[in-house]
Amino acid sequence: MTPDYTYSYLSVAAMSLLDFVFVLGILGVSRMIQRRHSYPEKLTPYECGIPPVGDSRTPFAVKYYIFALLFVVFDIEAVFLYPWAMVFRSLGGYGFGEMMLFFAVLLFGLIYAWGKGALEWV
Amino acid sequence: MSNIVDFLESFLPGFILALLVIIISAVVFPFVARRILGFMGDRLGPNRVGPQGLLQPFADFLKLFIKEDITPSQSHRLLFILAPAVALVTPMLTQVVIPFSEDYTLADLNIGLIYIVAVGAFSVLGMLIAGWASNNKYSLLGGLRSAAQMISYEIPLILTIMVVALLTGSLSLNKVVGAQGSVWFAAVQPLAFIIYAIAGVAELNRTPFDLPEAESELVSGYITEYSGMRFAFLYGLVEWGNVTVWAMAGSTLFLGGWRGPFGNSSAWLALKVIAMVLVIIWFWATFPRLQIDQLMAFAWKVLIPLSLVNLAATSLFILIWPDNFLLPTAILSWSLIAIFIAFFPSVVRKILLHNRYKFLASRRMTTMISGTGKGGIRS
Amino acid sequence: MSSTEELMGPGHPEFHLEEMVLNMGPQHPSTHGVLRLVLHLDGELVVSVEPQLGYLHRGFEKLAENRTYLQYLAMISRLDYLSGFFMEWSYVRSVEAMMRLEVPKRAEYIRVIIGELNRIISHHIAFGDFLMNLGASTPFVWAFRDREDVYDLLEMVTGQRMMYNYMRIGGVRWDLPDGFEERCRKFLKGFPSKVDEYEKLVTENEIFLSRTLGMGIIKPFEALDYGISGPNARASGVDWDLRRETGYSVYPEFDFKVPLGEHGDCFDRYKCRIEEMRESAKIIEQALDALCGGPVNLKIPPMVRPPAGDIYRAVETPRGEFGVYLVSNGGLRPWRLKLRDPTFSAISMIPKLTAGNKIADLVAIAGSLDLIMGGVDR
Amino acid sequence: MTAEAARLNAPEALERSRDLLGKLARDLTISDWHLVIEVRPGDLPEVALRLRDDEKLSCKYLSCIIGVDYMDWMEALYLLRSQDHSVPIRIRVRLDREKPEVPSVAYIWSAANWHERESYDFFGIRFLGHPDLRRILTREDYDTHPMKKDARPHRVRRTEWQWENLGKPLRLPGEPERSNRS
Amino acid sequence: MSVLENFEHQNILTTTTDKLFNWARSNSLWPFTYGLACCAIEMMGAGMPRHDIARFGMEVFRASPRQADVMIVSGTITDKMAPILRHLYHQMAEPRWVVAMGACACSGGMFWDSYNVVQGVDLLVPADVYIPGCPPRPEALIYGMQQLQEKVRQDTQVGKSKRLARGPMGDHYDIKSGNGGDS
Repeated sequence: MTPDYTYSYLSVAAMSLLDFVFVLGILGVSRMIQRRHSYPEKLTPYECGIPPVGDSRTPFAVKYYIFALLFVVFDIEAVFLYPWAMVFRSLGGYGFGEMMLFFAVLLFGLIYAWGKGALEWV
Repeated sequence: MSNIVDFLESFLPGFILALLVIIISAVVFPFVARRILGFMGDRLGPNRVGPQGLLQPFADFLKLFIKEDITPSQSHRLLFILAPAVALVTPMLTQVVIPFSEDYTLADLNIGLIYIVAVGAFSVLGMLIAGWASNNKYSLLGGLRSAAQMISYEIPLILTIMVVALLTGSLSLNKVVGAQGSVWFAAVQPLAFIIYAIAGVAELNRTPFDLPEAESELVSGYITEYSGMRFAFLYGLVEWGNVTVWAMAGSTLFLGGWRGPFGNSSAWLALKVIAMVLVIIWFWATFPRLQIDQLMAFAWKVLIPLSLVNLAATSLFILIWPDNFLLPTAILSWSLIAIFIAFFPSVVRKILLHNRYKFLASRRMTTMISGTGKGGIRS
Repeated sequence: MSSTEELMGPGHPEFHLEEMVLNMGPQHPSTHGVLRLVLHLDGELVVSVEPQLGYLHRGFEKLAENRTYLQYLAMISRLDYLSGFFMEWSYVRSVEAMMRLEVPKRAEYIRVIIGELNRIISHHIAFGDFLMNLGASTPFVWAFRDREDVYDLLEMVTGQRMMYNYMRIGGVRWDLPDGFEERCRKFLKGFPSKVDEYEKLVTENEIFLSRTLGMGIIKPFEALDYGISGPNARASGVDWDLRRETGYSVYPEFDFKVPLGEHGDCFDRYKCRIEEMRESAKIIEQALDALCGGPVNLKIPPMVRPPAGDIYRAVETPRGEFGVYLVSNGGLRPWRLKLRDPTFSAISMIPKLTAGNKIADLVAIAGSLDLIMGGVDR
Repeated sequence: MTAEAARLNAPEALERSRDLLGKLARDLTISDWHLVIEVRPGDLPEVALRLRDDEKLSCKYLSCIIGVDYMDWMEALYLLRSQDHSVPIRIRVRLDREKPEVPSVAYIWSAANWHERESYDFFGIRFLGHPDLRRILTREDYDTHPMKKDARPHRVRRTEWQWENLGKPLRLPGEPERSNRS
Repeated sequence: MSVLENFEHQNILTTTTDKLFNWARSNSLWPFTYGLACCAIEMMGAGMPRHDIARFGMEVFRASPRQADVMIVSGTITDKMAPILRHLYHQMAEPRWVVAMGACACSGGMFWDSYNVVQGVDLLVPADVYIPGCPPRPEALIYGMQQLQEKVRQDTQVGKSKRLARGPMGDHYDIKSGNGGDS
């Protein structure tokens, strides 16, 4: 592993770290010079001026999660596709055919989900 | 020891550059947007604070800086405060792999394309955290909406970026720019570019896909409870930083990055970024908002199959003509666009409208002529 | 019971999802003032809606009992503040009918001109707010830009931008000022092109169509059942326009069309209003042509005492039938004044229209009904 | 929609409704181009149904319900209109002032639902059989019906609102009764 | 509580920051989307082409009280609305201002004798600027907002914390001496 390579990833890590430091630092400085005055009413959750009924963190509708499940399938597909995209020229027709088969399976999955109504937002 | 010094020497300027890009975009673009929105609505927009209102964004930022930031009592304090930082990771880190000019990239990762996609997912995390931690129903709805929307549009985005990888034969963004020496990929693969633009606008939550913060429905969506500097981070730096980074990645992938008709420099990149951001602002002024089911249907039923077909066909073409694939691919992509436009009214509308499609055909207004003096009976 | 539960089978303990109770309003960008909607949500889906009114209840009807007839005139245009002139018109019509006054012809023409101008600016707001609710910002701005031109005309005549207080029992306050006619004609000349501009921006927009077509359908019998009138009912194909049916004022002299919709969806309601704006411009033009000389009001003492009795008079406001039911005991003040507002009925339709739709559709439907809470809460 | 010939004028409508209602109508008059039908409270639903379902009169549209307090008695007034003919019809129901009660017509016209709630709110008229008779415009904890002639609508004591008291707990509509009323 | 508010006398730090902060605050007054009645239409009109309050950077109407600076009370406040208005005022972040727009918000206006109308917003929350008129023209609103800018520019942080402890006689940030306090 070349030092360049390490540096590249090190800078990514350092950047995310510094990003947190930057945000929290700015917020901290802001907190020091801002005019603060908090009391229970101010801290109540906003809901158009009416006290909220019930907890907002209730068990939530399943529809959002169906899309999340489908997303996982396609995301894994993408993970497979990227390496393939790099080398498929050397793989030739055989590799292409295999990947198309994989595509077809996925597409079939999408069509199945579509037909089942999983893509409808009820 | 010298290693560390070397590292800092190369890293710190990059960090500051990345930060500056975000800050400048957060300062300039909202102001430009306000002026342009004003212009499109026959108004002037902010023009009183400083010459031509140029100091307006600074006043806004300073005000937000010294404004109280409220942490609602029932919110999850840690996550509530961390959400802006998590969301800011995306625009910061994406810039690491973008070639700013011919010889400057912060860290030329050889997997740049995957990296962009991977880091891009952080923004949804930030919004979801912000929405959930606020303990506000509007925020939660906004956060969930953004999660559903962004993961759905992530897939066409990945698939189109893969087309670029196919064309280049590499995942490094420097090589991508290098491959666009003769012709931009936007001309070779216009369909991919359009899908990238649409999916990108959806990822950025801008109009017409601005459901997570739809003001007329969810007040301010996931940022409803945020105030002061935290709000400035989420609303200004993160959102506009994301827009800028999206435009940067887009111009690198499809518009030749720092390449220009004459002279290659980062000024061209900046120009392309500004052009793409202006398009976003233009959308903002023009479009109404989509509905969530239509949004989802558009991603899953239109964009994903389309990009899959595009990807498969492109790879096939590259396989057939391994040395000279640009022209056939271009022909393919342009004809796919033509087919798409030709079938748009019948197929896509049907997909989006479902059972409401039948209303489309008969949307003419019938008018009845009033009989003069027909009435006469007093009410 | 939520629809998810229905999907999974009733009473299944594992799939029991709580409905989220969400308040929309009274402070909310899309509820047009102070309407409060209590939503029961299942995810994005609206399971049921309960509108709660009264956040702008100012006691108009009670206050009428403490005001003389002329004093109350100043107040009533605040009722439905976007069509204040129609409120005044309806009120003075009932008082005039009670006193059996014959209003001078010129005054009637002036009333029609100002009224139709007021209808145009009211529809401007309806158009702009509806598009704002759908998420488009520019149409709203354009609507306001063009309102200002009408405001100029109205201000020239009445001296006020919104609350005209221009009607008098037995006529109007004063005559049209010099130069009004030319300015009005100039405005009317440019007006159709502006409406075309709105349509160009909005009507053929793919997203707009997909949001509005077939959304929030009011069937004709439902419209009648719920007492909906005005453009909301006409978009459903209920051919009822008080201007034509009861022929009050000088409306029978004019030739105008009553736009009707077919399906009664959001799109038809939008289109109906756009067409009505055009028709209003035509009416104004005809009224300007027909404008005759003569006095503009009867000399009525400030303290009028209508004879004892009761009377109901309605006018066609931009939102439908606005009626005034007046009971007089022969005294200085009304004994009872009931104001029948069209939006009150339109809001009562919201739960039926929106149940089973999504939050975004609720906002679109509420916008297309053109709700103004001033009239509802009174 | 309908031909000119189908339109009735007020006297024709009067004849028609006389045939239709018979003894249910206590009084039938024409006042101010309106056909006024006076009925007893108990007969109201029957009258309403007949007027609505009659082919000729077909009063499918309830314009509004008006309560009037005449000091000695109360009155509920139903303004009806038909789409096919132009004669407006008023149903007049005289109520006992001490105990104003009348059967609800919310099942006959959906529009009546909210109008009845409003009349209940303003006058305290009880609409028997109404699905959800609650206050609609005034506060839910309001203790009087403000439009009654002898009502003394109280006002919230202003000091209660004053901003020196901002720190005090919030009271919102629907919460328990206030104690310091003026 | 701000570091700067602990100073009891003016010094070069406080005067400079006062100037800077007041400049920022006064030039970036974001109103709260809270239309009550008739005046709301004129409030919208002020943001639109002819009058264009955007020139002063005030067109950023925020729908959430957390992000707004100034609450323009545009219209009649009823008894039913009063607690909600107060609640929303509470939820705004410091520093916050209230503009009473129109006769109703100033004093109850022509509904002063109604049984359901609050006679002026200052019974509920402290108002900074009163704009008379029924409804005030957009020009009047802009003038009122400029007056508010004037007021904001005269604000100082010096001794804020002391005054906060002193109780209800100070300015309106100090109301909650009892159970509130610093966080």
